[in-house]
Amino acid sequence: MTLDVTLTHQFDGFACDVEFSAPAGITALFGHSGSGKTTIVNAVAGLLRPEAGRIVMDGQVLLDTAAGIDLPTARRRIGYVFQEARLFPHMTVRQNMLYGRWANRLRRDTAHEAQVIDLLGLGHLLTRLPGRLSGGESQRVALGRALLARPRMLLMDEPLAALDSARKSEILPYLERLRDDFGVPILYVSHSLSEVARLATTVVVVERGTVLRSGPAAEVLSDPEAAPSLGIREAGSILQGRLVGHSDDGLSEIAFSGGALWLPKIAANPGEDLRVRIAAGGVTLSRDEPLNTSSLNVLHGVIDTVRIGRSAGAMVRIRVGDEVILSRISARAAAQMALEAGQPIYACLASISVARSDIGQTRV
Amino acid sequence: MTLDVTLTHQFDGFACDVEFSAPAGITALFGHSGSGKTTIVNAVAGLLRPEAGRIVMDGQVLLDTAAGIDLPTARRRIGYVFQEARLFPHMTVRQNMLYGRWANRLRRDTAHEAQVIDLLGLGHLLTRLPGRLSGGESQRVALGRALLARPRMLLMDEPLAALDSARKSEILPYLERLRDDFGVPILYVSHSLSEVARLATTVVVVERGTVLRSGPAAEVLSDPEAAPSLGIREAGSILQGRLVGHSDDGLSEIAFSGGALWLPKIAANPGEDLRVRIAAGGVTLSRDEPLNTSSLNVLHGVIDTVRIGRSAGAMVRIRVGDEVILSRISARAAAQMALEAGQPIYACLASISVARSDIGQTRV
Amino acid sequence: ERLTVFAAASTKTALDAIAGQWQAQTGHQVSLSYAGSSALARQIEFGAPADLFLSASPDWMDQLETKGLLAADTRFDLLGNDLALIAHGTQPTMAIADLPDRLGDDRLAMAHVDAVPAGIYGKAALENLGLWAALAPHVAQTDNVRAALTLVATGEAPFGITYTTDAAASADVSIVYTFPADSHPPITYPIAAIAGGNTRLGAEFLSYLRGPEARAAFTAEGFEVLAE
Amino acid sequence: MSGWLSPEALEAIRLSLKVALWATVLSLPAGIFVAYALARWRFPGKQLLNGLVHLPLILPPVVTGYLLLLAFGRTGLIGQPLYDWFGITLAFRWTGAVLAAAIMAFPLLVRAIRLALEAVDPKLEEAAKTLGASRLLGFATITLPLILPGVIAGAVLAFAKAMGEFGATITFVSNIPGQTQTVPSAIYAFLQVPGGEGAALQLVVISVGLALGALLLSEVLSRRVAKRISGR
Amino acid sequence: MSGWLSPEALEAIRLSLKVALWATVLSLPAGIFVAYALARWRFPGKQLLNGLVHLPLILPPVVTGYLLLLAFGRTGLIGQPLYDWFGITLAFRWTGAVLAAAIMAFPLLVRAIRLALEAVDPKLEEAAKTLGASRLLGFATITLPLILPGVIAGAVLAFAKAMGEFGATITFVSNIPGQTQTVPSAIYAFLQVPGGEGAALQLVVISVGLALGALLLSEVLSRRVAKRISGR
Ligand SMILES: Nc1ncnc2c1ncn2[C@@H]1O[C@H](COP(=O)(O)OP(=O)(O)OP(=O)(O)O)[C@@H](O)[C@H]1O
Ligand SMILES: Nc1ncnc2c1ncn2[C@@H]1O[C@H](COP(=O)(O)OP(=O)(O)OP(=O)(O)O)[C@@H](O)[C@H]1O
Ligand code: MOO
Ligand SMILES: [Mg+2]
Ligand SMILES: [Mg+2]
Repeated sequence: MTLDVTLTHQFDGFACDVEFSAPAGITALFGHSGSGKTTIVNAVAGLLRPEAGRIVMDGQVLLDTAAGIDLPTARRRIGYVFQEARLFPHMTVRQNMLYGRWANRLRRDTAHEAQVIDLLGLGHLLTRLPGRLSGGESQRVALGRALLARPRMLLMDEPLAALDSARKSEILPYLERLRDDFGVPILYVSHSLSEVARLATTVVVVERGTVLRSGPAAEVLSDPEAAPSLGIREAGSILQGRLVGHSDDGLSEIAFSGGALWLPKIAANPGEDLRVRIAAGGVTLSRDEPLNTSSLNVLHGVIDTVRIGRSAGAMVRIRVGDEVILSRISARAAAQMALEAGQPIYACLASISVARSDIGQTRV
Repeated sequence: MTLDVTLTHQFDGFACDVEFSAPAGITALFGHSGSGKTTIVNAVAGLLRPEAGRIVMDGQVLLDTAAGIDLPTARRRIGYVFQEARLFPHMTVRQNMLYGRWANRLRRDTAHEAQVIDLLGLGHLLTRLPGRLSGGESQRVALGRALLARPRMLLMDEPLAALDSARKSEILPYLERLRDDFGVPILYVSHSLSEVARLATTVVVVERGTVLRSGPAAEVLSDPEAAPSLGIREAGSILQGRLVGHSDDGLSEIAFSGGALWLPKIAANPGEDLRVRIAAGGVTLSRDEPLNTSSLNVLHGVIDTVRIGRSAGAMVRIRVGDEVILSRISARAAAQMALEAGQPIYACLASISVARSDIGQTRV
Repeated sequence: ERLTVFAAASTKTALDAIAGQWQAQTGHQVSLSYAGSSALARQIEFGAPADLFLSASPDWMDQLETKGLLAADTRFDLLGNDLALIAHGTQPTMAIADLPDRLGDDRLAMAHVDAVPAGIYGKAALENLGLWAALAPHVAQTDNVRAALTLVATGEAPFGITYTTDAAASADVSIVYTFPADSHPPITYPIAAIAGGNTRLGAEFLSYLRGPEARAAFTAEGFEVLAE
Repeated sequence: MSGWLSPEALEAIRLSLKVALWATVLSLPAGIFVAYALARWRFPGKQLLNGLVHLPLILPPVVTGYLLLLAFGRTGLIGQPLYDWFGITLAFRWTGAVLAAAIMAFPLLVRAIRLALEAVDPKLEEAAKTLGASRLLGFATITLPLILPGVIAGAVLAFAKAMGEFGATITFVSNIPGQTQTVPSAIYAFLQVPGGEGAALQLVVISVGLALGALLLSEVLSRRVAKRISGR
Repeated sequence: MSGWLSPEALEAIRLSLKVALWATVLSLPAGIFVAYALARWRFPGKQLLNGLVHLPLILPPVVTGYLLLLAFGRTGLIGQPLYDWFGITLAFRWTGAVLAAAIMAFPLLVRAIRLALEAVDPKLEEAAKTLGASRLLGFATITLPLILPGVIAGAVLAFAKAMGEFGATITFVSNIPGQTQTVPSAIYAFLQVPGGEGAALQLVVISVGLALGALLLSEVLSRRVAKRISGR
C-alpha cells in the first residue's frame, strides 16, 4: 500500500503545492493551523478537486487532472474522520455508525461492530441523536462511523482532539492494530507530537501549503534540524526494539541494539517488534555512571553531535548501538560538562518518562 | 471575584449534580468526555436552565431557581468560547470579532483589538468569511470574539484543542495576563493537564455529572490520590517560586522555599511570582548526590510517602523546603533503593523537562 | 343517456329545476356546467364535450356560429331579461335622472361595462339616457353581475345595475327603476346544440325547454321566455 | 338546497379531495427534482425554468386556464398528439383538473422544497460519499430526510392551493358536476344563484375544514421530523 | 384596444406594480413576525393562527374577497369602526387592492420565511447573547441576515402573487379604471369579449415580464446573500 500525492491548488490568499509519498502504515500530516493539512486530505478524499494534481493509491489512480481522471469519492473506499464530526443529524448514533456498511452493501459483522462500539465507549448512546451528544462523544461516533465502513484507507483529521487522554490511550492501540493487522493505511492529521510519534510510519511536515520535510517517522522526528518546525520541546528519538518478556514486578523488557529498556507493562507478546519514543527533554546525561538511582534505564553510548541552540538549550545526539538518542539539556550544562562529539556518555531515562502512549507496535 | 455554582439537571440518561466554588483566577473543569463539563459551562452562561440551582458570581446572583432569578445571558457579561467555533457565518472575521464590542456598546479600543488580532495571528484573515477558514483558524476567531467583548468572566470550552503547540504557547501567556493583570476570571474546560496545570488556580474534577474533587490547583494536581482520575501519567507537582533573575547563558533562576531552579529563559521580570509544574514522571531519585550530570536542578529533600501503585509504578512524595515534589518511578526501583518515608533523597529534574508551557505567572 | 349542457351561470336556479324534472320524466341524465358565457364558449371552441350551450350573450353564440361549431338550425333565443336599477335596502322607485345626485360621491355597482353582458347593456342604457358621462366616474365594475348585486346588498354601493332576475333574488335590495326595453339592445339568451354533440337528445331537451313546465320555471325566476 | 349536503356538493367534495391529492402526489417528485436542479445545479436556461415554474403564480388564473386549453385542448399543441397517439384527453376531465391544480400549486411546492434544500449543508452529503454512498443514495438518505419538513410544507401548501383552485380549473375543465366540478367551482355556482350563499357557506366550511385538517396533520408530521433532526 | 398599449392598460400596469409593491412591503414585517411566532414560540391558539394564515390559499379567491368585503366593507366589522374613527375606507380604493393582494400573498410569504427560520441554528443566536446581544438585537443581526434568502424568496412569491391576484381583488374593490383596475382585472375584461385575446395577451406578456424581472432580481440578490452566508 502506497499513496503518492502531487497537487497544486489555490484559494484566494492561499496557495498549496505539495508532493509526497506515503508507504504502507500511518502517514502523519503535521503542521501549523492553516498550513493546508485539511486541504490535502480533502483532495485525497475527492472532496476538493485541485487545480492540478495526481493522486495514486496502491497503483490505482484516484486523480489525474492531466489525464482527466477523477474517481468519485464514493468509489475511493476511504473512511474520513472529519475535523468537525459531521454526523448525520437525523440518524441515531447506531444508524450513523452503520451507514457505511449499508452504503457499501457489506456483510454484517457483529463482532467487529461490537468491538468498535466497545472501544469507543458508545454502547449507552446507540439510540441517541447526534444533537444530544457531547463534543467528545460526537467525535467518537465519527470515528466509529469511518471505522465501520471498512475502508481501504482511513483519512483522519485530528480525530482525537476532543478526547481525554484515557480515551485516547484506548483508541491508539486500535489504530495501530488497523495499521498492522489489517494493513489499512492511514493519513493522519494531528497537532500532538506524541500521537504522531507513536503512530506514524511516515511524517510529512506541512508549512504554508508546501511540504517542509517528509520521510520515515523515526528520521524526521529525531532530526535535530527538524525540531524547530515540530516544536522544539516535542523533539525526541525513536528506538526500534523487540519485547523480550514481562517480569513479575510489572515491568516489561525491551531489547534493542544498544541494550535493554525496562518499561511499565506493555500490552504485547514477547517477540513482538516495538517502537519506543524517548522525549529529548527526559534524557539526562552523565559522565559518570549513575548509581543508586531510581532510573532503571541508563544507556551507555557515544556522543555523536552537540548542537547549541539559539536559546538556552543544547541538543545532544548520542549513538547507542545502532540507534540514536536525543537529549535536550541546557547549554550551561553542556558547557560545564564539556560535552564533545566522540565522548562516551551515560544517558539516563527517567524510567517512567518513557510514557505508555509513546510505545507503539510496529511490523516493519 | 468568586463563582459559586450549585446545580442539578437531568437529561434522559444523564444526571448532573454539581457544587463547587471558584475563587479568583482560572478554574479548570477537568473530566472525561461526556462527564458534564459543557453542561456546567452552559448553565453558567445561562444557555441551559438547570432544573434546580444557584449560580452566584462575585455576589451577583446569576441564577437562583428557588428564588425565580434567571439573569438573561446577554446581561451576564460573559465571553464564551464554545467547544465548536459557532462563528456567525454571514459576517467576516473582523465583524465576528467586533460583534461583542458593538452589542455591548463599548468604546473602540484599537490597541486592544490589534493586540488580540496579532496574538491570534488573524491579521491576514480579517475580511474572510468563516466558511473559508481552517479548523484552527475558526477556533482562533472564536477566541478573539470572546476576548474582544471585554467580558467580566470568560467561559472557555476546550479553546485550544485545534491549535498546534506553537500557537498554544503564544496564547497561554495572554490568558495568564487576563487572569492576573485584568483579574478576569476564567472557567476553563480542557483535556490537557499541562494546560490546566499551567493556568488553573482551581481545579474541579468532574466525573459522570458529579464533582469528584475540587480545590486549589497545586493541591489537586499533586495529590497522589487524585492521580488516577487525572490520568496517572499526567501527575505532577506545582512549586510556588519567585523569579530571581536571568543569566547570560539564557537560563532564568527561580527561588523557592526548597532551593533554586534553573530554567530556560522565562518571559517575566525579576521579583515576579511564578508557578512551576514538575511532571512526576520527569523526576529521577537518587540516594547519592548525582555529580557530573547534565541536570542543573537537583533538589535535596526528604521522602514523605511512598505509594506503590497497582501496576508497576510507585509515587514518591518528597518534601523540599515547604514544597512537595512528586516522583513517579518504577516499583522495582523503589524496592531496589529501599525507599522509605523519612529518608533524605536527591530529586533530579532533567533540566529542560520542566517545560516552558508549564511555567505560569501568578499573583496569589 | 347523458346530456351535457353548458349554461351561463345566471340561469342556474331555473335550469337546475327544469333539468331535474326532465330527468325524472325521461330517465336521461343531464350534466349542467355553469360558468361565465365567455369561458364556456371558449371551451366549446376547444372541443368541450357540450351538447347544448345556453349563452347569456348573443356575441359568444355568434362567435361559435361563425366558426361552424353549432349544429345547423338549432339556435334560437330562449330567454329575455330586463335591466334594473337597484338600491340597497327598501327604497321607493325613483326617476333615473336623479341618480347622479342621489349617488353623490358613492359608487354605482355594475358588471364590467365593456366585457360582461349585463354591464354592456347597462352602459348602453345609460348612454341612451344621457347619463353615462355623469355616472361613468362612479362606476365600480365587477367581474360578473352577481358581484355587483353583492356590492349593493352589503351596502358597499348604494346603487347598482343588474338584471331584474338578480334583483328579485336578494332581500337586501329593491328595484327602484326598470330600464325601458328600448334603452338598450335586446337582452336575449340564445341556446343552440353543439355540432358533434348528442344532437338527437339535445333536440329533445331543447323542445322541452320550450314547453310549459320549463316556461313556468323560467318565469318564476323572472325571465321572460322568448321561445314559442 | 340548504339543510344537509346535496349529492352534488358531496360529489364536489369527493372530487376536490381526489384532485388535490393526485395533484399533490403527482407533482411531488417533479417538484423535488426541479427544486434540486434550481438549488444545486447550474445549467443554461435555469432562469427560464425558474420563471416558467413561477408563471402560474404571476398570471391571473383564468389566463393559466386559457393557456392550458390552448396547450392541452383537443386541438392544442400537446393535447392533439396526446389524443391522437395515446387517446388521452385532459381538458374537461377530472384528470385535467388535476393538471390545472398541479400547475397552479407547483411554484409553491418548488419554492418550499428549494428553500429547505438550500439550508442543508452539502458537507453532509459529502460525508455520505466518503462512506461509499452514490450521489443518488446520498441524496435519498441524507438530503431528502433533512428537507422533509420543507417537502411536507410544500406538499401541504400545494394541497391547500389545489383545494382552493378555481380560476384555472373552471376555465380549463369547465364545471361539470361529478366530472370536473370541484368545491370552488360548486361554490361559484352557488354564489351565482339567488339565495345560494347558505349552500356556498356550507361548502366553504367543509373545504376549509378539510384543508385545515391537512395543515394540522402536516404540522404534527413536520414537527416530529424537525425534532428528530435537530435532536432538541 | 389593440395596437400599442391604451392609456387604460398603462394605468393598470402602473397600479398593479404599486399595489404589488405595497402589498409586499407592508406584509413583510407582519410576515416575519408571524413566521417567527410560528417557528419559535409556543402559545395557545398557535394552530388557529396557522390556519388563519393559510385560509386565503384554501378558499376560492372570490370567497376571500367576499369575506374581506364583509369585514372591511363600509358596514363591516372592521370596516365600520375604521371609517367612523379614522375616516379610512378600503373598499373601492387601491389601498383595498393592497389589502386583498397582501392577504392572498400572506401564506406564501409566511411559509417561505418560516422554512428559512427553521433552518437557522438557534445556537448562533445563543452565541450572540453571550456576546451581550439582547433577544431583539440577536434576531436582527444574526437570524434576520441568515434568513434573508428565505425572506427574499417569500417576498418575490408574494409580489408575483400580488401581481396575479384577481378574484379577491375584484370582489373586494371591484374594477375602477385608474383606481382599482389592476392588470389581471384588465386581462379578465379582455377575455370576456370575443376576440379580446390579442389585447389580453399583450397585458399578459407585460405583467409576466415585470414579475419575471422581479424574480430574476430576487435570484441574483438571494444568490449573493446565500454565497456570503455559506462562504462557499
Ligand atoms: N440535549 C441533551 N440531551 C440528552 N443528553 C445530553 C444532552 N446534552 C448532553 N447530554 C449528555 O450529557 C452528558 C454530559 O454532556 P456534556 O456535553 O456536558 O459533556 P462534556 O463533559 O462537555 O463532554 P466532552 O468533553 O465530550 O465535550 C453526556 O453524556 C451527553 O451525552
Ligand atoms: N474555501 C476556502 N477559501 C479560501 N481559503 C481557504 C478555503 N479553505 C481553506 N482556506 C485557507 O487555506 C489554508 C489551509 O486550510 P486548511 O484547512 O487546509 O488548513 P489546516 O492545515 O487544516 O489548518 P487547521 O489545523 O487549522 O485545521 C488556510 O489558510 C485557510 O484559510
Ligand atoms: O351570466 Mo354572466 O355571463 O355570468 O353575466
Ligand atoms: Mg484542518
Ligand atoms: Mg463538552
